[in-house]
Amino acid sequence: MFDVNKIRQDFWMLQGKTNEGKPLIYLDNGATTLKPNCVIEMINDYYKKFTSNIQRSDYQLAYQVDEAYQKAREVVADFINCQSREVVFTYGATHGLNQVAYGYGLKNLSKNDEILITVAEHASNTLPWYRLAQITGAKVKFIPLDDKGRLTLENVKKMLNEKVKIVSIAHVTNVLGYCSDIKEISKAVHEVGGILVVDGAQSVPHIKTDVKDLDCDFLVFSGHKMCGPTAIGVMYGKYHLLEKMEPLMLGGGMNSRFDASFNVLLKEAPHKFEAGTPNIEAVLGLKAAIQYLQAIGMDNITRYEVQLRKYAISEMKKLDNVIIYNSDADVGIISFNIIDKDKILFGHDVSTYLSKHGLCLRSGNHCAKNLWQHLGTDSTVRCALYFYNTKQEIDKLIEVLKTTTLENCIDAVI
Amino acid sequence: MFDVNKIRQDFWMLQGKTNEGKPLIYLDNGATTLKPNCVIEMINDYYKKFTSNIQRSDYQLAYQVDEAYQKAREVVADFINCQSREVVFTYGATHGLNQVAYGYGLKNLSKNDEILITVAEHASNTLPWYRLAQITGAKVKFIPLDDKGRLTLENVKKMLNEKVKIVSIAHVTNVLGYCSDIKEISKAVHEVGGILVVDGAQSVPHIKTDVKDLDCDFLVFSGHKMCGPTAIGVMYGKYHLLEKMEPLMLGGGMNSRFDASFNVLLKEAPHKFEAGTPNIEAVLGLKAAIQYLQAIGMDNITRYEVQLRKYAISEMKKLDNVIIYNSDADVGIISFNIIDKDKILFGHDVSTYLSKHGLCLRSGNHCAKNLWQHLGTDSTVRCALYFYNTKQEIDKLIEVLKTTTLENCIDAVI
Amino acid sequence: MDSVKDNPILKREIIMDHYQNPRNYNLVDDNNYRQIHMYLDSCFDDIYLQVLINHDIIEDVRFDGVACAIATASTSIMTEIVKGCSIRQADKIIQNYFDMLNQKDYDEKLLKEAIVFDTLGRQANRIKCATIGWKGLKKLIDKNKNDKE
Amino acid sequence: MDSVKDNPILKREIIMDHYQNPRNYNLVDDNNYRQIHMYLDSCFDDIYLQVLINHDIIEDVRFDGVACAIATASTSIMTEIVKGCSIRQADKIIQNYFDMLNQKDYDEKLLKEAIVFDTLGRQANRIKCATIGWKGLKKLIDKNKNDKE
Ligand SMILES: Cc1ncc(COP(=O)(O)O)c(C=O)c1O
Ligand SMILES: Cc1ncc(COP(=O)(O)O)c(C=O)c1O
Repeated sequence: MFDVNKIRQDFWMLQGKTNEGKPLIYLDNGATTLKPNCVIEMINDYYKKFTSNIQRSDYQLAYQVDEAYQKAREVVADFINCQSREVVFTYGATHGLNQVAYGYGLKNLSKNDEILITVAEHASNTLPWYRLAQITGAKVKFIPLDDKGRLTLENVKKMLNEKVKIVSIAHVTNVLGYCSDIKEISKAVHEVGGILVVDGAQSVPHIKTDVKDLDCDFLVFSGHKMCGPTAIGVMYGKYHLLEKMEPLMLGGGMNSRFDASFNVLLKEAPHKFEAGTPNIEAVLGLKAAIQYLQAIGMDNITRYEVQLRKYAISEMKKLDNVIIYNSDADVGIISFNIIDKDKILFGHDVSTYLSKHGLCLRSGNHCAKNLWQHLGTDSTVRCALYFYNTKQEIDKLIEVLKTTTLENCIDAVI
Repeated sequence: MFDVNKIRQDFWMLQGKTNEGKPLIYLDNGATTLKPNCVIEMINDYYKKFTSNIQRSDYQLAYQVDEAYQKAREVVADFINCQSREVVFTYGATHGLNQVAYGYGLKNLSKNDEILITVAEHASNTLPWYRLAQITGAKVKFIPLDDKGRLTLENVKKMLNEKVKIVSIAHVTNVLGYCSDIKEISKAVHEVGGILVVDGAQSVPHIKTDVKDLDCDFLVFSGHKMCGPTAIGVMYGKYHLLEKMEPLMLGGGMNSRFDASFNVLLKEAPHKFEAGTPNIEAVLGLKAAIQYLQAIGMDNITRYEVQLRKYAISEMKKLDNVIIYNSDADVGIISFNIIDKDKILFGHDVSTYLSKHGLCLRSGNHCAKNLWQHLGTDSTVRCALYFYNTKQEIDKLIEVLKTTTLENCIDAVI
Repeated sequence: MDSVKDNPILKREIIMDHYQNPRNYNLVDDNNYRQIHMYLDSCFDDIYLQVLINHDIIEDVRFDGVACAIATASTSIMTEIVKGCSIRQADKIIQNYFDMLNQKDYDEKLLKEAIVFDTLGRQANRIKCATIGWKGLKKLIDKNKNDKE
Repeated sequence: MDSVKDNPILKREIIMDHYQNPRNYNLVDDNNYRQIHMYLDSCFDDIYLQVLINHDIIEDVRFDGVACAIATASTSIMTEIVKGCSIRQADKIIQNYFDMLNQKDYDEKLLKEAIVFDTLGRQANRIKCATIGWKGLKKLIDKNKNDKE
């Protein structure tokens, strides 16, 4: 059974008084998440009990780490339902998207081809495509969102044509938290002969993800947003695509041999994409994080978050100084602003005030800088829930939001 | 005073029986190093006391981490004597070299230009240049080594001409441990208008590095080879070069703004090179590692290592089943093979036998696959010392090397 | 201004007033003004600053943009203080303001209403907001000096 | 072979003999042979394997390359065992060998001298060395089957 109080005991950060000497109410889970003790322990184990590099099993210690590293790939594969050789370890979602744009895009796109994204995409799912377009002469086009800011299958279909080579979209967007129908979109994209890249940074941590079922061609995500360490991510790719892709980085560990006559034999995928000493510690940490999430159950996590979000929305709606931009979104992200004297309070001022009460919420444009014309505001305050948040924390948020005035925001600073 | 026994108490890994149930004798420091407790503690602190993402100081926790992250840059700058804005955090030396090749090389090289490296370079300092040459039409040429495998100023000068745009060499090579005269080489390279890239992966951990004094244009190194965490490295670059360079990866955190009309304004260096959530944990860990090394003193570290190496060499020379390939090298790397019945024992067989006695040594080509023609052997066993190794450990190595026969190697396996 | 220093309610009122009715707001379309664009990635503050310098006297300072209460108010207050000052005097005022935020010794009299931020240095994550306009002015003045040399 | 199983000295001698005098060593230049290149990045083992299959009988197996004692000896032993076998039989032997290394049940009689590796499964990091030649043979046999279908 899902028992949030028991779960909270797994998190050191939730025990003390970690923000401004107040008990931490961490609602910035879209940026990064807290780590359960088992992940921290795994990292400690690597550094205290079996530090060593991988890829050479000359001595037992190294072999142990090598095995654990390979095992982690299997755990990831099981988690998203693919083969382990389709799991490429990256340094994060950003790295993964750059790898796809460079490795697949440069080879397969040319002048007049089209890349489709939306204005709700994160910078990391926008800028690599801008550059790819610039280099290849392809065009980036934006699939229009509906008036709530959602991506609909209809709008995707309207934009599809045989020039479309790549469609790259978030499964769940990081500002509005809408979940797109990847399965249907993927069908439509494949019908015109394109490939579908899914940015899973905000979805994989929150909803069960099955790449076979979704039938996407690539999926990227980041460990640190799902209870794992920083600088570890995954790029899933269908194997036949990975086989033909060029690595973004070259170096040790990813080649089988090379000589002074410029003959180079790369390893097979996934290894050819993992140049240099990888983030060993974090690969092991990610494994622990995934096993932790699986033990709780991804479905339980989603169900709990949806419930908690509903509660938060209904409470926030009772306040008349709050504008919510995505009341009906699918997962735990709530984007809002506070009004005082008929004016939207600047997010940074609001966050500072909330912080004084232990509440950690991020404000700003959340790296989705193309979205703002659409929403009619420059920035929002973002409450991003995770499965360790509670109703009591929401109650505290509501209580503090009630008193969020320009006066109080200023008093928080001077 | 340098007291190795006291130092060893700083390392968890050196306390228990960590390899095959034997006290660990870790001599694979060229691959990665053990981590002192202060580094592990710093990582724990980040995960247990102040987990949060950087770049947005909306609440106190995030601000704290942001400050620590910036502070780490200053600590690195102080360590290698540059400005903090010249310190780019990378995921490792490999990432750094790829970033230089992509960001500087693609822009500045064209057909008939020349890139100089040596056959002693690591794969990570070879393959990015092969690709750069392939794309731009420039040529990679090899500066000949002398008969001991050393890079001499004379040989560099012989190869220099006005077509040479990039010279990229290791300060200390990872197989033979020879230290090149970067300061003089840099002068010579600048005279013909080229730039000098220094691979410091094996030097920065072992000898005091002053980029102003060396006057190199770029220097890359990895944290995990100098008591720091995995997946953190540094790319130092002269600021005017960084300013003109293109980032290898694009995404969140490295842009100031962008819009749907494809206008993109990147942040200034070093930030424009740090796309996505960086390895926050490891940046803080690297800071702790550097401060730890500084407290011991880099000069003390070098002195101790040189001494210990001398001792090891003199003891190994007494054995007649050992061939040493680099007796007179400068720092703690000893590359050797064992002879039994007039035949070189295969390195992997030797390593397995040594491992049974707690000794961790790597064998193989150490990612410098171009070097082997030069040495006349396919691979070596590598003993790579660090400041926490002791004479007693060397004595144990010698004792076990004496009994390293084909028979014993086989018995170790069956 | 001593009364302000010990009077948090008065401080807050001054800041609110400058935030809600920023002085010297809106830019002018005049090539004699030097202009600079200042922005903070970490807070989304984004302002444009203009200054008109004649014979080493700051004849006008103007600003515009989107910014938080602290950034807007501190910039607005700055424009009022330095308008009419000589460049040397402005330099001194700016230095004093930074000293105050860095919790060093400073000369209160020079800072006039800017004294409302005397304790802001304790809220380290907002120092950037409170200095964005001031740093912009400093850059414009320095550019002016360099151009004349 | 029971005597071998319990006799580490004999085991070692067999392995040494095959390492120092590998059987069926050196490749032939004959297009009727199928060839495969097998290498381990993690151990630097690097061998070429050739097989001549006629009417489902393995008429010849040869190998060449640079490899550690375990890889060389295990491959050499393999060539002796499977030469003359039918493909079906070879498949069975290979499966038994893998079972032995994976510490599962297996039929000793089929493995002949390869029984010297019966405890190698406990030294997990060397399993790759002890199987490199065997995996190569398996691939060549599978290819042969596929080509015929
Ligand atoms: C000389 C040299 N250069 C580069 C590297 C690559 O370092 P990393 O794997 O940390 O990227 C190494 C590490 O083995 C090295 O020894
Ligand atoms: C939707 C989305 N995509 C991509 C990213 C980039 O992830 P990372 O910074 O871990 O590379 C984020 C993180 O903010 C995100 O929310």
